[in-house]
Amino acid sequence: MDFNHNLFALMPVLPLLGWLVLIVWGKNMKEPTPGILASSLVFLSFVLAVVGFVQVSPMKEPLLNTLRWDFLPMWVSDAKGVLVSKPLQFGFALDHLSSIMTLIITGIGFLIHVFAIGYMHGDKGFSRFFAYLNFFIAMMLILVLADSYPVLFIGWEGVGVASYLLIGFWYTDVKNSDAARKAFIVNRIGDAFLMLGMFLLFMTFHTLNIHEINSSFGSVVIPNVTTISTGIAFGSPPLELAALFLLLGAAGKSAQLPLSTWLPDAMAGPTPVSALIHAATMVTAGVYLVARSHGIFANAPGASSWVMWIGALTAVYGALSAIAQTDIKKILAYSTVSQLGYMFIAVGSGAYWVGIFHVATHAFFKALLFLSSGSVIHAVGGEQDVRQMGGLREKLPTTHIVSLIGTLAIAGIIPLAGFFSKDAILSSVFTSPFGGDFSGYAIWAIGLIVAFLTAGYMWRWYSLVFLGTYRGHAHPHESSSVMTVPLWILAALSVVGGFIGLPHFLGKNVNWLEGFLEEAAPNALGFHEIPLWGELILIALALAAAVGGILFSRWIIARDGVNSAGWIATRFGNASRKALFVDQTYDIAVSAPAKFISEQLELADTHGLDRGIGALANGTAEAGASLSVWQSGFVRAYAIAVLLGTAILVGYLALRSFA
Amino acid sequence: MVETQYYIALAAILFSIGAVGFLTRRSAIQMFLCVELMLNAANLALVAFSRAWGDLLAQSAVFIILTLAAAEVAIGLGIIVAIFKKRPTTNVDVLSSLKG
Amino acid sequence: MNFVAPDVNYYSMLPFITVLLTAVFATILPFYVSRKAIAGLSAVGLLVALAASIGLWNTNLSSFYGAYRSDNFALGFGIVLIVGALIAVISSVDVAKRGGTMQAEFFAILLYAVSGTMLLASAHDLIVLLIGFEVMSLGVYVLSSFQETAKSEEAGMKYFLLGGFASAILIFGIALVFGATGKFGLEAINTAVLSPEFKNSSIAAVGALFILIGFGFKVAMAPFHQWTPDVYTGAPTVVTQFMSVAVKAAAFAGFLHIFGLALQNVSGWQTPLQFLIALTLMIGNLAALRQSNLKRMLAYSSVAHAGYVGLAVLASPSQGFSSALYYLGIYTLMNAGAFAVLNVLSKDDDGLEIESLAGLGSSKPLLAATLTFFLLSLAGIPPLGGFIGKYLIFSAAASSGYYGLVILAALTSAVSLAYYLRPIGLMYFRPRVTVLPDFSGRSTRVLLVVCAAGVLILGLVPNAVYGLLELVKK
Amino acid sequence: MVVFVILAVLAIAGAIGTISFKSGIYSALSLVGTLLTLAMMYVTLHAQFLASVQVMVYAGAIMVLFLFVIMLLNESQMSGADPLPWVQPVAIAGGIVLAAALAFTAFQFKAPKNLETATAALQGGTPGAIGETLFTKFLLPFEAVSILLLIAAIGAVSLVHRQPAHNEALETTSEHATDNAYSDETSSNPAKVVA
Repeated sequence: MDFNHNLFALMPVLPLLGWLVLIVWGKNMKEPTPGILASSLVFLSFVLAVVGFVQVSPMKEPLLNTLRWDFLPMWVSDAKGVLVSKPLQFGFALDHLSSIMTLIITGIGFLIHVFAIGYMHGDKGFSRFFAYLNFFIAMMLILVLADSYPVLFIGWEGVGVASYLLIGFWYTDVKNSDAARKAFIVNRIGDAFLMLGMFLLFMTFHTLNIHEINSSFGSVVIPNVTTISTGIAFGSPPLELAALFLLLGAAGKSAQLPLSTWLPDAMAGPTPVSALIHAATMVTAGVYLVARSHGIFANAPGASSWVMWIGALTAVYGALSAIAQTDIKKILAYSTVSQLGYMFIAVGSGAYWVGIFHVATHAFFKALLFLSSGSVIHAVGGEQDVRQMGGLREKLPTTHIVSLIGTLAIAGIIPLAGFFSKDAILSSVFTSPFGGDFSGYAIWAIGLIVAFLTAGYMWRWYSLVFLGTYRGHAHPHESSSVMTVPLWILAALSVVGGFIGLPHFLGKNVNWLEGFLEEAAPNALGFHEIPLWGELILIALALAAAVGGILFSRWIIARDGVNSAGWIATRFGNASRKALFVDQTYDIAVSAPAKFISEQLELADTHGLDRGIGALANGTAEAGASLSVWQSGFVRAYAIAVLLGTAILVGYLALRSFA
Repeated sequence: MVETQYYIALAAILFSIGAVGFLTRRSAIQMFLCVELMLNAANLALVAFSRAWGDLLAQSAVFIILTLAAAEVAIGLGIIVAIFKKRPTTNVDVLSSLKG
Repeated sequence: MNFVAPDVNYYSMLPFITVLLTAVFATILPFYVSRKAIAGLSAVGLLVALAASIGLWNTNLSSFYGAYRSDNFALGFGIVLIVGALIAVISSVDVAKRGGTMQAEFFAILLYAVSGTMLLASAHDLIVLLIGFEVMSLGVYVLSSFQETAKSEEAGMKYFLLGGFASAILIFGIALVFGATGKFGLEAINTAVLSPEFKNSSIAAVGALFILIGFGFKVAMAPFHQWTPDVYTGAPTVVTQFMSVAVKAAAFAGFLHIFGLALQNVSGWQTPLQFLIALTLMIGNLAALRQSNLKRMLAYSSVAHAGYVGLAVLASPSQGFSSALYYLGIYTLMNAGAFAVLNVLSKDDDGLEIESLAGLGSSKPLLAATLTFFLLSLAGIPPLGGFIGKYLIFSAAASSGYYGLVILAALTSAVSLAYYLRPIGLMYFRPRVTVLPDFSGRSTRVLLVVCAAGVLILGLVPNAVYGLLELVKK
Repeated sequence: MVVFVILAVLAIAGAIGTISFKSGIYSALSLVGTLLTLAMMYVTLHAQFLASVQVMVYAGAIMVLFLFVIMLLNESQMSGADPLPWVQPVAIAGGIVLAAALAFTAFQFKAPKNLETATAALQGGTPGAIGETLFTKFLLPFEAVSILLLIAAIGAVSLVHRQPAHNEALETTSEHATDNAYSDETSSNPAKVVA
């Protein structure tokens, strides 16, 4: 083994070390030592990620591998059908795809760590916070470096634990720990499906090594793949089913419908957490999972079109929800849900590099926006209601500039990062081989509408916070440089980040990212070709949607004033019948069930003895009551269950032998 | 000679009677008597099967089960008496504070 | 009359005999020495038996014409049982001040019960198995009613009456299986079932069903589980700890032996068992959600875990046996560990309100951290052992084709997180409300750390141990 | 067949008596009746040794113990209304289903051997024949059952020797006062506390 080539395996070890040190000795450290320690360890990981990136980039055989020990026992039938043991090894692998992810995680992670040194200043749990953050980085790195699904699953659950701990970080508020629990449990439901997907994959491929599975598609002909022409095509049933299970797992982690309700609540955590976990990294794990399993999804067109549709619906849902929010972080949270939907559209269309492209650009500008919000919240004394802000342009000049950059980037204004990735998504779904012609165009149209809405609500966010006059009562002041420097770096990335994936018409080899990921996450076969003028029209439309969104939003705000408490309910509703219709649909189709489920989950937490049962569905409350009637404490009531159980089972056997 | 089936059917009936009695009696002692009845039904079945197979093992097993029943009785009556010291009733319905 | 000399090989029974002799000493010696010494003696005896079990590994000895076997399966279960008993003995020492369970006979009866469980795990003969089952049961009946409190007595009485009822059903089942096959030996029964002369399949099926019910009762499968929460709550906590791990493990050993070796080719019990498992998974997890007492919540959680291990009984023996053994080994560490924490934190044997755990994370970091470990492992969060155990069992059941049940098990296990997380959230996310007593002495603290380390190691390097188990049954 | 029918009717009558008499004594006496009929049935099944054991151990010893306890506790009637009135009809219905299903299964039994030859192999179930089996092929159960008796004896003793959950003060006093574990602290403690 070449030590240099296995250096990358230290990446998760360093922050894990930091976690251990901070958990054990953190209490004795003086601020800001824990923050500096944690940040520097993450920075070292970032250096390792860069080294790994440099090693991987020129490689054609794009895999660095580290194997440690026989991890999971597994049985495989050999040629004679005899079960033989073939243990799965606990291994890390670095390829182009995971290299990109490690750069994002450690890079953004480092910036957010630094920001948090300032943001968490004076907090009682300062060292605890950095311990959790380090733990999160370690788990996230395990997730992306894993070379097999079970190892990935460890990281997958680990980030869930970290997210749970961090959402509930400010535990004095009961709401926070409820939100933490809800997030973990909803995630776990997705995880259960991921596990089932793993079983199915093992049964189909006799291995759980991701790279073996992906490469097996080159040699093994999977039966029953109908040719992809029109309408919905299906791969072999176990493959489709496994892909669907993986999709559900991914949907839980990435807050896609119907498992999306937890993410907005998760904003209860400290803002750096929202930026790091619930915008930049953890929530993109679902997208990563689909891209990582590209072999499976590329050969499961049915599941892939599901991915696209779920993504599209989530994108609309998130965008519509974001319009009406008044909490500075909730707007961004719903925006994240919406953008994650965008990424799902990309990976569902079979253009895996595009999904990762958007993961990267989104990480830049969304982390930037969240950290700016943090800076704003910090400045105005903890106020989070945008109606109590405004006019912060002069008072927080730095924050204002970077926020504007972030807003324009996410809105998709040329030449900022968001423009390129969004355009890549729209054009890839337009030409996608999956889902047939209709789906492709329909989702493209939805994407365009979402782009319009995104620009609209983000402009609203920006102008309510920074334009006009200050409506609150605090004395805003600019944050310290430990907080503003990360903002500048992220802003710079948001400006230039898009150039790693320039559109095709600019030249053959200008798209660096697609070429880079060609081996690790190749596109699915069968994208349509569109002519240059078609591509230009698509780009023009996307740009028009973004600009239109901003202008529309400006017009509404100019007309209605910044105090838009009843913005969507009354004025906007009166102004546009069409929007009113969407609003109602949103209420009926999305908000009500989402609210219902979240209420049930909250009921589970708050209702003392009856807790929990209500969590699952309305009817289970009665089931709970009948359970306690059943468990009445009387011996004879228990014995009758035994007798009846026996009688029914024996009766069943007797009847069966009759037949 | 009477066929084995009849013995087994008789054992089945005795077993079921014991099971019903276990549920309908409220006194711990009487419930316990019903368990003894069920054990005897099992013994009868074993003895009948022993004859059907011509195998003395089953009869030896009955001998073991008899001992087992005796041990169970020692413990069971011990528990009943111990509880009776504090609560002068063998009514099991009184013992229903643990529930839910 | 040609007298056949009995085939006796005491060497193969070394762990069993060690435990038995320790039990006898623990019966006699209290006349002369203090009970601390008895506790020490019991621990030493168990450790010797542990060493003997390890020493016999891979020797595959048998005795009494194969009625008693020390194959790796039995030895593995023996180790699990001894560890479970050892944890109970160590936990009992620190709470002696609380009273009730440190009566001298406690150790004697506990050790007899352990010998019963070991007999149950090693027996390859229905009657021997039955005796082991009864020795274990009688011991536990007495232990449950060991305290002179209303709750303990109620627990003992309920357990005894229902247990006697279930035993009678089990014995009737054994009679029917003998009637169908003419054999008591487990392998002999399977041979008889497979032979062309086998004609009593319906009798065998009903017999199998009755045995299923008897064991289903003992391992707490719904709808035969109802005694579990009551008895687990009422019995002294140390006894509950022992019952929830050792008794369950031993009952599963017998369960697996009978259905994996003797009755695997009898049809008719598989479908009912699937229903029982499905019911168990749902009831155990749903009911645990609504508990406010940690002891009772753990009782329902142990019902739910019976459902998970039940999947291993359905799976083919080649995978089912070893995965169940591995799971129960981890389960012993994590569940007994959780009970050990509960034990030292409660002021009496009525358990602990979950609410009162609030703020434990800062006031008693070690206890809170280990409890968190155990609960997360019980919930099946990787990389802790509980996850690997579940994974192995689920994959064993899935490869035998029980997809529906595996999906149900995975979903219910996701739901189970809700109740496992609640104590954790309270410990770390809420300020302290109640001041809890802390009975933990050094031995318990060491025990907790060892258990937590075991849970972690079995999760991180599963193959190191599991590799040894893979050959427990061909 | 006639003998069988008579014995069967007697056994069932005894069983029904056991479960329907309100009084514990009558109930136990009915069970004794059933046990004795079963003993006679064992004789017809060529299990002489078991028949005598059944009479001596079961009807003789175990049931006497039962009667002894019933009379000791001297409880005449269950007081109060049945809190679970629904159990009885459900139990009877369940019992009938169980009995029917089991009896149905019983008649599906196909004799594995010729009954005459099989019976001959039993050697009448004499003590000698049983003893030989017990000490050779059945030695392990025979030895193991002694553990059962041991635990039963110790368990029964400890049940009457239980101590109440008591507080720490009493406990520490007793730790100092006694050096063997079997000493009965519950009774001796108050005196020592006073002393």
